[in-house]
Amino acid sequence: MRADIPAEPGTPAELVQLLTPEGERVHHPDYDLTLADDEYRSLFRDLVLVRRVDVEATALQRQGELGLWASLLGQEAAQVGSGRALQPDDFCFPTYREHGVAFTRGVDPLQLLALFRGVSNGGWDPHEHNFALYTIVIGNQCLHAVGYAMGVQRDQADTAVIAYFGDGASSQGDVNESFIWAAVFDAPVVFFCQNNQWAISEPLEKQTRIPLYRRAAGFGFPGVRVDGNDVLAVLAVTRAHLQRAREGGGPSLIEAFTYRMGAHTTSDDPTRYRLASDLEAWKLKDPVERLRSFLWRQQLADQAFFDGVDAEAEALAVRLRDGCRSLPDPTPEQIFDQVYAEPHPLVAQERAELTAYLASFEEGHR
Amino acid sequence: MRADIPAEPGTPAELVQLLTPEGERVHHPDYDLTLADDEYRSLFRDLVLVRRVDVEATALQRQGELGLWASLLGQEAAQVGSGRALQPDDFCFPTYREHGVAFTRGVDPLQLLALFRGVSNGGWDPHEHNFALYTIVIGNQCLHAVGYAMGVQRDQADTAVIAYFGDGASSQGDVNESFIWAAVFDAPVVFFCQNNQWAISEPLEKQTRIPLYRRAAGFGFPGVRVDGNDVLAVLAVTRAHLQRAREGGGPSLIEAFTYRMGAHTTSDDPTRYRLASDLEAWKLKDPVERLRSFLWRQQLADQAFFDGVDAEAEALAVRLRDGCRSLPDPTPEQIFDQVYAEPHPLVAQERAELTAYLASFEEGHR
Amino acid sequence: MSETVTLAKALTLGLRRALEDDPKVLVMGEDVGKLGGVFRVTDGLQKEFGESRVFDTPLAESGIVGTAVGLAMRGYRPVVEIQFDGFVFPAFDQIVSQVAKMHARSRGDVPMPVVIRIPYGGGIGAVEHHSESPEAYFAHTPGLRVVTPSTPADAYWMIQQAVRCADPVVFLEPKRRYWEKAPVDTGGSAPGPLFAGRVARPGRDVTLACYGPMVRTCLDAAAAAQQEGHDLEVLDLRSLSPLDLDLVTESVERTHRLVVVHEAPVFLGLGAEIAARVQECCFYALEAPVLRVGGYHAPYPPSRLEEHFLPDLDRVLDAVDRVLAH
Amino acid sequence: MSETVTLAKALTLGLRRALEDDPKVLVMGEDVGKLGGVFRVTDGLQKEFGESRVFDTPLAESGIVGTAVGLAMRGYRPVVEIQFDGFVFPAFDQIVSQVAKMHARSRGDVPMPVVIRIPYGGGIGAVEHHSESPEAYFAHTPGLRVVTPSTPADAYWMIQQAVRCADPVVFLEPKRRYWEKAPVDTGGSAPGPLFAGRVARPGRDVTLACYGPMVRTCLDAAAAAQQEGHDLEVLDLRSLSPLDLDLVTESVERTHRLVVVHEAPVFLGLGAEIAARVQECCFYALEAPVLRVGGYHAPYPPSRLEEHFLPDLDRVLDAVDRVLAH
Ligand SMILES: Cc1ncc(C[n+]2csc(CCOP(=O)(O)OP(=O)(O)O)c2C)c(N)n1
Ligand SMILES: Cc1ncc(C[n+]2csc(CCOP(=O)(O)OP(=O)(O)O)c2C)c(N)n1
Ligand SMILES: [Mg+2]
Ligand SMILES: [Mg+2]
Repeated sequence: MRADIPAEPGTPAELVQLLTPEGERVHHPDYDLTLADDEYRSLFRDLVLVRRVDVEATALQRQGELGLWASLLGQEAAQVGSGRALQPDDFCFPTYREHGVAFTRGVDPLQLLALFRGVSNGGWDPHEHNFALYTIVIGNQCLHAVGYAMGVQRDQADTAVIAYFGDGASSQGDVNESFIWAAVFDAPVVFFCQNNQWAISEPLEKQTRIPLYRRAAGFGFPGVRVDGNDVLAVLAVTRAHLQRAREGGGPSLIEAFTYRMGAHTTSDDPTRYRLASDLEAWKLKDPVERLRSFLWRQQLADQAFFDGVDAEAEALAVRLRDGCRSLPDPTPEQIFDQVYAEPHPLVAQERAELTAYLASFEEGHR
Repeated sequence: MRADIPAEPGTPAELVQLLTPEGERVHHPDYDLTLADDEYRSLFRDLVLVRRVDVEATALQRQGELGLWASLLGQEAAQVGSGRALQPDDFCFPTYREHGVAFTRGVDPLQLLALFRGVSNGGWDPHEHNFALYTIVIGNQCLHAVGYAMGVQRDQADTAVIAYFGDGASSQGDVNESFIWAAVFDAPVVFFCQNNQWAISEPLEKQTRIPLYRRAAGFGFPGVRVDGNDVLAVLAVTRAHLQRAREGGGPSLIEAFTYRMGAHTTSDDPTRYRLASDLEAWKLKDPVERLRSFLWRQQLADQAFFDGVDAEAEALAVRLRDGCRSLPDPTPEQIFDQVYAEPHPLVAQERAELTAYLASFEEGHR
Repeated sequence: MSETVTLAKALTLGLRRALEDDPKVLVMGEDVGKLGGVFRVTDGLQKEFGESRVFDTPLAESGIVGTAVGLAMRGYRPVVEIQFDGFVFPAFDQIVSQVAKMHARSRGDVPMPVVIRIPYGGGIGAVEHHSESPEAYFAHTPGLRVVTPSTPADAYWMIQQAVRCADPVVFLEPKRRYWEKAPVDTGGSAPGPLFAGRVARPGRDVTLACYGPMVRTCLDAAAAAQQEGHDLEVLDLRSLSPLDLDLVTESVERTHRLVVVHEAPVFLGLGAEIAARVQECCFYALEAPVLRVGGYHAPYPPSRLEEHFLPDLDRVLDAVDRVLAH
Repeated sequence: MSETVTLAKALTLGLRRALEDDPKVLVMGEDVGKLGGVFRVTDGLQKEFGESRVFDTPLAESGIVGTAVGLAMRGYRPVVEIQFDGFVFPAFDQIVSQVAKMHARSRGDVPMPVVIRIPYGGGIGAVEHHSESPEAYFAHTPGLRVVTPSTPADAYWMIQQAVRCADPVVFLEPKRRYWEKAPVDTGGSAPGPLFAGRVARPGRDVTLACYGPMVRTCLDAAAAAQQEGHDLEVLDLRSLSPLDLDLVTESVERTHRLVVVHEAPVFLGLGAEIAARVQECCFYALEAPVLRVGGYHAPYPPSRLEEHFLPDLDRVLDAVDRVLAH
């Protein structure tokens, strides 16, 4: 392991934090945030609901209802904080793990389940939510984000774009090219790296020898590292950088320093490559508990509120469970339906052949 | 154009220089060089010969003897300085313009002409000269260089690797990935960027908004900008960084700030996109004249020496001219000869068919 | 409104009209601005339409195609230029994983009206990586459309149709024919659909199916064969995906003999698919096996050998002799 | 020394022996170290051979293949793992522009003994980009060799032969068959050459040519056809480039009927080349057109549809019925 990657998130000067792991509000010279009481509560609600979605989806996968699930456990604050920083018109390019961001964009979690159940390769209309489809090929979406932002520039719209990616993704050519393009065209894009410190089994030092936020300086735009388990700090920092982008200040990179509490996906077995003690240490920094402590300390919420949120989460879970099981399977013809927007003879022919072939079974020809 | 790319090479602190454009020797706190008198002369000889190769090749292209030529005019110091910094065992990965480096590695310029004449896609044995084949697909070779350097590490050899690329190439995914790999594996590689300020018709600001040498810091290794028209500075800086690599210090990036005095290639017409006045300004920084002045000033060489070098250059030109014209065309069967190292039935069949087909003409069957 | 122009100039005119017709159309790539592209196909367009619609990009093909995807998502219609065939591969991932799949995976919500222009093929004495024929890679990829003009008139109309197409189109430009001139009627609208082939020369004895740079070669071969009393039909496929199979089978039903010609390596080149389909559809009509004339199973050779690598009149006629011998 | 192991385990054993036999052999890729790869094919190898010979790389496929090129130039024999089929495309440029051409352009001075392992194909209920069949892209590329085992025994030997091959080999692993078990005789040396197919089941009525994941499917189809009185011959091609054409033509000369089966889209899939060659070589022997059963011209669908996308026993038999109807 390289000596110069700090195992700890960094010096206080390096890491923006507004809420300590104990739930104490601290101040930062560059970023601050003033929220109404109900905004604090509503952030908490989102964190809890998003976690509940994740837990339920994991359970559904175990029960065989989903083919796979990529858990966001531990990354709720990074996702809710950044998602809530977006304006409705802002456009968002996720990876495959941004269930929390999706939630803040109004995407029904059931649509996420549809994807992981294998009934769809997409799931929602990107334009309805200003939230692109999940991208599985690591890094591809960062270039899409910059292109979209170049379109925004041409439209002279008051809109920012956010591109999500992981610590592992930072090694891909596409991600680095997207930095170059954004810098050269001064595109209104925020690159939001959730550094959860793992790319499947590979720890951060397989991707970089210095903190990732410093990558930005080499391309000529600002980079900042925020405590990714601190929803307030993430919200404040993301808001500031989105606003900067909207005002023509160009791109920036936010590294949300966090930790993947679960497995990479339900197919993964992290005991093969990491220490249980690591996980224990990070449990003390839990993003949900942190905000809960704050709400208690500041008397911004009472037991009734917490119970209400839990009940809401439970109701959501029930809806997802039932909804997932009754998601209709796509019909075989859907293989062909949208391959092209305009007619295509080969697709039409193959579609007709499959229909006839399937009919031959129904007619009992076989 | 972005305000923050300096049109000038940079502050003195930013640009390493050991010889002013007027040929005056200056000192730099971090890099110095002491050469024997004949070493200075030999550098000058290389500069002149390399330029002569280039001029002759351009002429041969005009006469239809070459399909294309990519001139290095203006970049002689960057190439000779860095090439002469290499130890025999060091391995070099060029682009398609490193004729000066090739010269320092003992590659016969005639072999370069063979490539541009279209009698070969390669031209020399990379292992004989520790000089890889030219790479045309922008950026590919930087990854090869890192891989080679990873092999050097495994061999525990006292060897460094140098990867050449251009300012335009700095935008390619491969080049940025090579930075990541080199940093992560601490590979003994020096990235040598000849920033000649143009990628065909595109000026530097289409690729970056800050000086390129600063890219390295974002990946966690040192970057330095050297006056690319100052052969002494280039030699000193490259030597230092190669030595650092050999000693286990890991990668570094050298940006040689220079200027493409000619067209991109003989197919290009730079009058369409750049000002003649720019060129005039750079003529005052000519790398060959600079060293000539120094030799005169310091009385390191006399007229007889200069005449001798000119005569040698002329002889070389004559040899190239004659040699180029009499380069044998490859035989059609060579299309198939080395496609695979081991036998391949389809290639064998196609080869036999072509032979038979060609024979059918000779036998007068057609 | 008929002008006699080169194929390259016809493309310029077609692109200009596409830019005029739709403000969402953008032209982007390496050196497409001031320089007008290394082949001058975009010459003058930046001057006329401004730097926001016609612009130079950083030197990174994945970036070019990847940002085009984003621009398309924002409602633009990017026409990207890949400088040479051999340089499309850094963009291959974005093309096959994103451009080709986006419409299907979004169930139609996100169309991808992106045109990827690629000068392709050999014959201009170029250095390595400048003479590739990558069409089969794209044609094998569901979700893409692949077309290639062979005449100035087709170039002029097909580029406009490609820009208007709601699907992604890989637009292959036969670079060795850039300088060939012919009259182009720039009035009215496109004479026919984009995804259909045409009979370039009617004939009775053997069908030659070809496209792009090989159309001229096959027409020359047909003229030569005429002297020897053979009447060859030449089909210019124009669209490689979808393939205008009806055109081919209709012709083969008449001639009973087919030779497919392209520059790309024969092994898994377009000729393979055409042969496979024709032997299936015209099993009883064929009087000889479908033969293929194409590049060899070898990297494109140094230019001094390209005349041996590229199918020429003689190699086409040799195959014609062979199908006629059956 | 016969062990009954899964195909995945057979690969592990084969790789281990390759690492033992030659100190220049390296294994590299994403998660191949501690984790042993997402399919555990490299399980235990890092522990046994150390981090310098078996190592995790940054998450960048072009980087993986590009550095493998450099390592090969330095005299190593890198075996790189691409995690899934859909993630080979970022490396496509290095593969077609560098790996495939290096030996030819250097006129033999720079061999490229690189093995690119790719788990490929569908059938495991995976999400997008995890079920691709990219073999035609590689087989169309001169300079590459492409092979794919279908049994544990072949997996064990073929991976070792691929590592020893002086040329670059794209080594496609049928991921849905990773967990199928069979005895492997690990003693002695490889029972046959790497670049040859084999008769997986002899038969007289129709030839089924297939490879990788489809071999099991075709054997099942043959067993079912047997019940109906049809005796099918199943050819496991094993090598897709070069193609063992003699094996196919010899079989077709006997059966007079051929069906080619693969998961990749039919259009320009391997079946196209096989059909094209067989109709040429066996023009008079064929009693029916060569038919192809394969994927559709559509992106790989969501997993709940894959059973309809993938050729199965019924679709194979349907094609058999059709060739027999001629
Ligand atoms: C191009 C590509 N290569 C490999 C993979 C397989 N893969 C899926 S996720 C992953 C690790 C990603 O790590 P990171 O970017 O840190 O994101 P995280 O999963 O931690 O959220 C890998 C290697 C992929 N999806 N795409
Ligand atoms: C991948 C790729 N894309 C495009 C090209 C075409 N091309 C050749 S040289 C060049 C410009 C290179 O500029 P730079 O890296 O600055 O090197 P220079 O030519 O100035 O030495 C371009 C775009 C190429 N060779 N490879
Ligand atoms: Mg991660
Ligand atoms: Mg340059």
